[in-house]
Amino acid sequence: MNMNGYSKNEMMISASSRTLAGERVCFVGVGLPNIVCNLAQRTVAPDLQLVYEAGVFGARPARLPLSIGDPTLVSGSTAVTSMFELFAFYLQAGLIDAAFLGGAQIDRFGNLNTTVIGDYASPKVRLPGSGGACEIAIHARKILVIMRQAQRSFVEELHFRTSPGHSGDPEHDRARGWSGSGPTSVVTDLGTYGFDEETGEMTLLTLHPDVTLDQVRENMGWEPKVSPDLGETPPPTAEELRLIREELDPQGVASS
Amino acid sequence: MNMNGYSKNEMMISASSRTLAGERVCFVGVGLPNIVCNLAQRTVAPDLQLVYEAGVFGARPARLPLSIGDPTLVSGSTAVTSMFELFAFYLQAGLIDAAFLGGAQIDRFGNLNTTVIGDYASPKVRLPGSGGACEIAIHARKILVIMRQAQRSFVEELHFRTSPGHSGDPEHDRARGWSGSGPTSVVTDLGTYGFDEETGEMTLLTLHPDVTLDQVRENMGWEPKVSPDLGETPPPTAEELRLIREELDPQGVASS
Amino acid sequence: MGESKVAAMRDAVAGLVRDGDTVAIEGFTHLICFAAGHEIIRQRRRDLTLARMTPDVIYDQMIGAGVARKLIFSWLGNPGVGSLHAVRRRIEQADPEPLEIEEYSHFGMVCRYVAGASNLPFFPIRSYYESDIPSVNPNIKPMRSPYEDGTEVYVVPPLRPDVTIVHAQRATADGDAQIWGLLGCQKEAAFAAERVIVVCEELVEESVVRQDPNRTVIPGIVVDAVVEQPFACHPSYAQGYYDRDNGFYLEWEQVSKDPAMLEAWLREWVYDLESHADYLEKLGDRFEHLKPGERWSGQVNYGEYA
Amino acid sequence: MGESKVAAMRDAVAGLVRDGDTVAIEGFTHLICFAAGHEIIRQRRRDLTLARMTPDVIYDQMIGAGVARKLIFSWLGNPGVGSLHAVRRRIEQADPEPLEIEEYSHFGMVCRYVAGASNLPFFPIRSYYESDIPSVNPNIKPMRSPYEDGTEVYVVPPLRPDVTIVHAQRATADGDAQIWGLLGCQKEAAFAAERVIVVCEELVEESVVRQDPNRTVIPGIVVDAVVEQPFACHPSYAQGYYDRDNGFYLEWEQVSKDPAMLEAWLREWVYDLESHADYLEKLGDRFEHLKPGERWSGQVNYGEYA
Repeated sequence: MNMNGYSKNEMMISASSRTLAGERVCFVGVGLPNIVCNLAQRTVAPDLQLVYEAGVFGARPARLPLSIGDPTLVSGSTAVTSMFELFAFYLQAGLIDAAFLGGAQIDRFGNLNTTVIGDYASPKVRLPGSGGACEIAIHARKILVIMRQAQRSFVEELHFRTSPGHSGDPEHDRARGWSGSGPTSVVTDLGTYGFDEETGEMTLLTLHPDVTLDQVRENMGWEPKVSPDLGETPPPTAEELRLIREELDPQGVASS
Repeated sequence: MNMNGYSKNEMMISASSRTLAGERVCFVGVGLPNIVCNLAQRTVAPDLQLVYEAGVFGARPARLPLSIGDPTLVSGSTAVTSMFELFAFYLQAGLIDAAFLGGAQIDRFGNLNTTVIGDYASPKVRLPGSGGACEIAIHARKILVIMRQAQRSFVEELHFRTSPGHSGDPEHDRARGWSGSGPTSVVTDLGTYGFDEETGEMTLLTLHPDVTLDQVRENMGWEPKVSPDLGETPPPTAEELRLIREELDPQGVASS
Repeated sequence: MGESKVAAMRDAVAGLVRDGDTVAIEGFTHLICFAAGHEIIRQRRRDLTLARMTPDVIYDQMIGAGVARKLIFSWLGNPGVGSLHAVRRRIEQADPEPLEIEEYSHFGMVCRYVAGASNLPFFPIRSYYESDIPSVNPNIKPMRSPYEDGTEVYVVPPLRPDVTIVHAQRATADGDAQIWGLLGCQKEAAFAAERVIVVCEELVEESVVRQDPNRTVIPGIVVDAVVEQPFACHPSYAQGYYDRDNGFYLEWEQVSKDPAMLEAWLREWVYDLESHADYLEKLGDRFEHLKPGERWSGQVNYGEYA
Repeated sequence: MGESKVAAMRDAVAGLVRDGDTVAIEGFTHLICFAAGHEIIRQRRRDLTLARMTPDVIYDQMIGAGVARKLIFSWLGNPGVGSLHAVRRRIEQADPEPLEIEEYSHFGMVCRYVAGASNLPFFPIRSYYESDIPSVNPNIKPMRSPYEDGTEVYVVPPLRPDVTIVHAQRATADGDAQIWGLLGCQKEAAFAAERVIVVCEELVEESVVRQDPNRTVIPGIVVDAVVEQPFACHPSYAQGYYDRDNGFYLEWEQVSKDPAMLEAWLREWVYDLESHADYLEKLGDRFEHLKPGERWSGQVNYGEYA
């Protein structure tokens, strides 16, 4: 909780939820993304359908699920499908408009590492691995990233590329023929980023209230590209905070 | 109905049902095979599970189905599955012990034609085509054939090979690595045939009562191989006839 | 979710089925939407490529009526009865005109839909070995496994209909469809299509579908129009709603054999009628003996997790 | 059909799970059969290759107990909580011994099971492009479509476990199993396996399954043993029967971090107990607050067709 009366997570949740404005079908992860999607459904994206990789379509969670396969996601959902069908007929077929990804490391082109810190054969830290991230990054039309920012996580050079982002060569990216267009937004605890049309490079669009450009630089492994019209991220509205605190995360599991 | 008090079809049904002795999982076709399988289930193969390519496993038809997708096959069955799963997980995976096939033409090695009479591009008669026959012939462990015998159907040279039988070269057949071992029995209105271990050639094993070897020759496009110990097909038992007439085909749809 | 997609059959077909389209009216014996086929005939669509595992009587009627230039299939017949004579006349005698055909085995057709639904460029199957089928269909290609075993398989290309029409026992206004009984390849054909029309026996509230999400076969996001049309499958059937009209299939043999009789049938039962409602009225009490007894599924508890 | 396959967990594991086997205990968050994993630990199986999309806490326990030499997976963690520390110790520090790993993405693992279940030598997917995953797993190979488009895909090899253990809400004595709620890849993993153990909350009469054949996920013909073991999934869950014990997953973080605590936990909750019945008795009233409210599916009519 900062002096403005909302937490870093609440700022991230609010800012991320707005990136879903008008979206139709969203692949939901657990933790923050789950709150973000449920918030967007109640605010900027009333038609948003929540899809969980566990095989649930049109979920209506009655409580905040701890896991991506919580039973509350199933009861009252529109459809439950095998994971083969979810990945083949929904994701690979290009039916997913937006999906959230995060990771231990991200580079300036939105490539993500969720596999290892250090050497693959003898890692310093063994991370979870891909899960569905690799195919999500390729097929979901928009990839939305939520990550806290730090030198060790926003890096010049990934230790392992689990999920592809932009290549740095827009020509190449267009020629890929993937249904996904790669990362379109990154929301951190310091600001929000888009990706440059020309270079595919992460570009700082807004700073959260009371955050300075120096703080951003201190928490990044490269010199950030900054939008010429850098703005301030609109803070969470009272209504957003009410929804988060009273309906979506009453125990403050993820919002503290 | 012949002088012995049973029809040609009843003789074929009875003889075929005995080829299912001890079998466990059988792919059922409509018409005669359907009666044959249901008869075997009540006589020589009490554990026989009826599988229909329409996607039904463990069917318990309450009436004689006209079509392979009759609703009576579904109500009370053990499992209904998509056709993809039926063909992939059951048939291609090698779970089917026995299956019935027939056709407009069969050759001495049990290759079957259900596609065209005449030239493919401008056929004299356009037949139904493969349906599931091609993959059934390759994957079902035993292929059982029921066909009426005639010069035009038991031919030296198929007009089109829809479903593979034996190649004529047992070496080659063993090297195929298919889960199916090809045709193992042919039951006609004149007799029953097996296939020679060495040559894979159709071999006359028994003549039905009152049928002569000449009749068989007159109704075949090649000089039939005859088993040294050629016998007579045991006629349908009174119980088999009762089951066929009273329970399995009361309207005599297929048994006349 | 969003605006309702509920439409009358006439409007759904007029809006979504176009001359030259590849159209799949799927359903394996079960849930074959004859009403949609009749509407396509009535609206005199032309040059369609019709895809179906088992063309069945509905495609004999449509092809006899001249809506198609090509047929993609795996088994061509009147199940349990005999031939589709209108189709045979066009293949055997180009009467009244030729019909292009592209044929597979059942598994090949199913996998074409699976590939289409999955956005896969090809799908491997263990079939067609030592069969003449690949020799008459160059789309069926051999391929070797890249692994040690080097097993040879055949591959089939994806099938992506412009329009797939499936029938379901029930659906919501958004197109979430639930089916029980034979599933055929309805789901795969729907996901594979550019446009989807779901026809249902009953239009139900979202709450009915959400009560039993495991029974949902097709989700509304792939559906463009939802048509509520009871008995739309006659003479095919809808499990639990009405039986297959086997008598009709048996009678069709005669009608189909004679071009004049077929033409007369089409006039009497399709062209001269406004809609499927008229067709049902004309059928009269035929459905009375097609009504099955009751045999309920029982229910399961999903649990309330709040 | 045939002789009953009903067995006690101890006998099913003793008879069907052998040292050196590749074992898959599947279930995506839902229906993870912890009781089977505990019995494998209790019987001190060794040198197993464990396969699972999401190893979860059950494999952290099994690997911590030393039953495995290799792990095949796609996501390695304690869902929503953190790490599987016993697994990490073996991968990061070979403590107490190395653990061989073979990793895929979720879709890759699912398709390995589909290929295994379908007797396919390989399965194509559109994934792994520009990812480092194939560089550390040579089983993932690039392949080109043989059609005009020439699209590049990656292929994965079939996965055929020696034993797959799946949990279902209900099953018959022959092993016909019905599942609702998340399906994961239970069906594919079962069809892919050489031997299958179905554990269920309730052993039911064949008539219950035959009432609703569309709900059957696994047919008895692929099943070798059926174990009736209520609450066998704790701390995982069974839709409609009991909730996930999230508290346990949260507490595991601490246990798993400390080898001594892990060893003590295994002694207290596995080695020193005879069976899952003892485990449940020891858990005491923990299930009371895990019981969900009722939320029924409603039922459909299959129809009587005689």
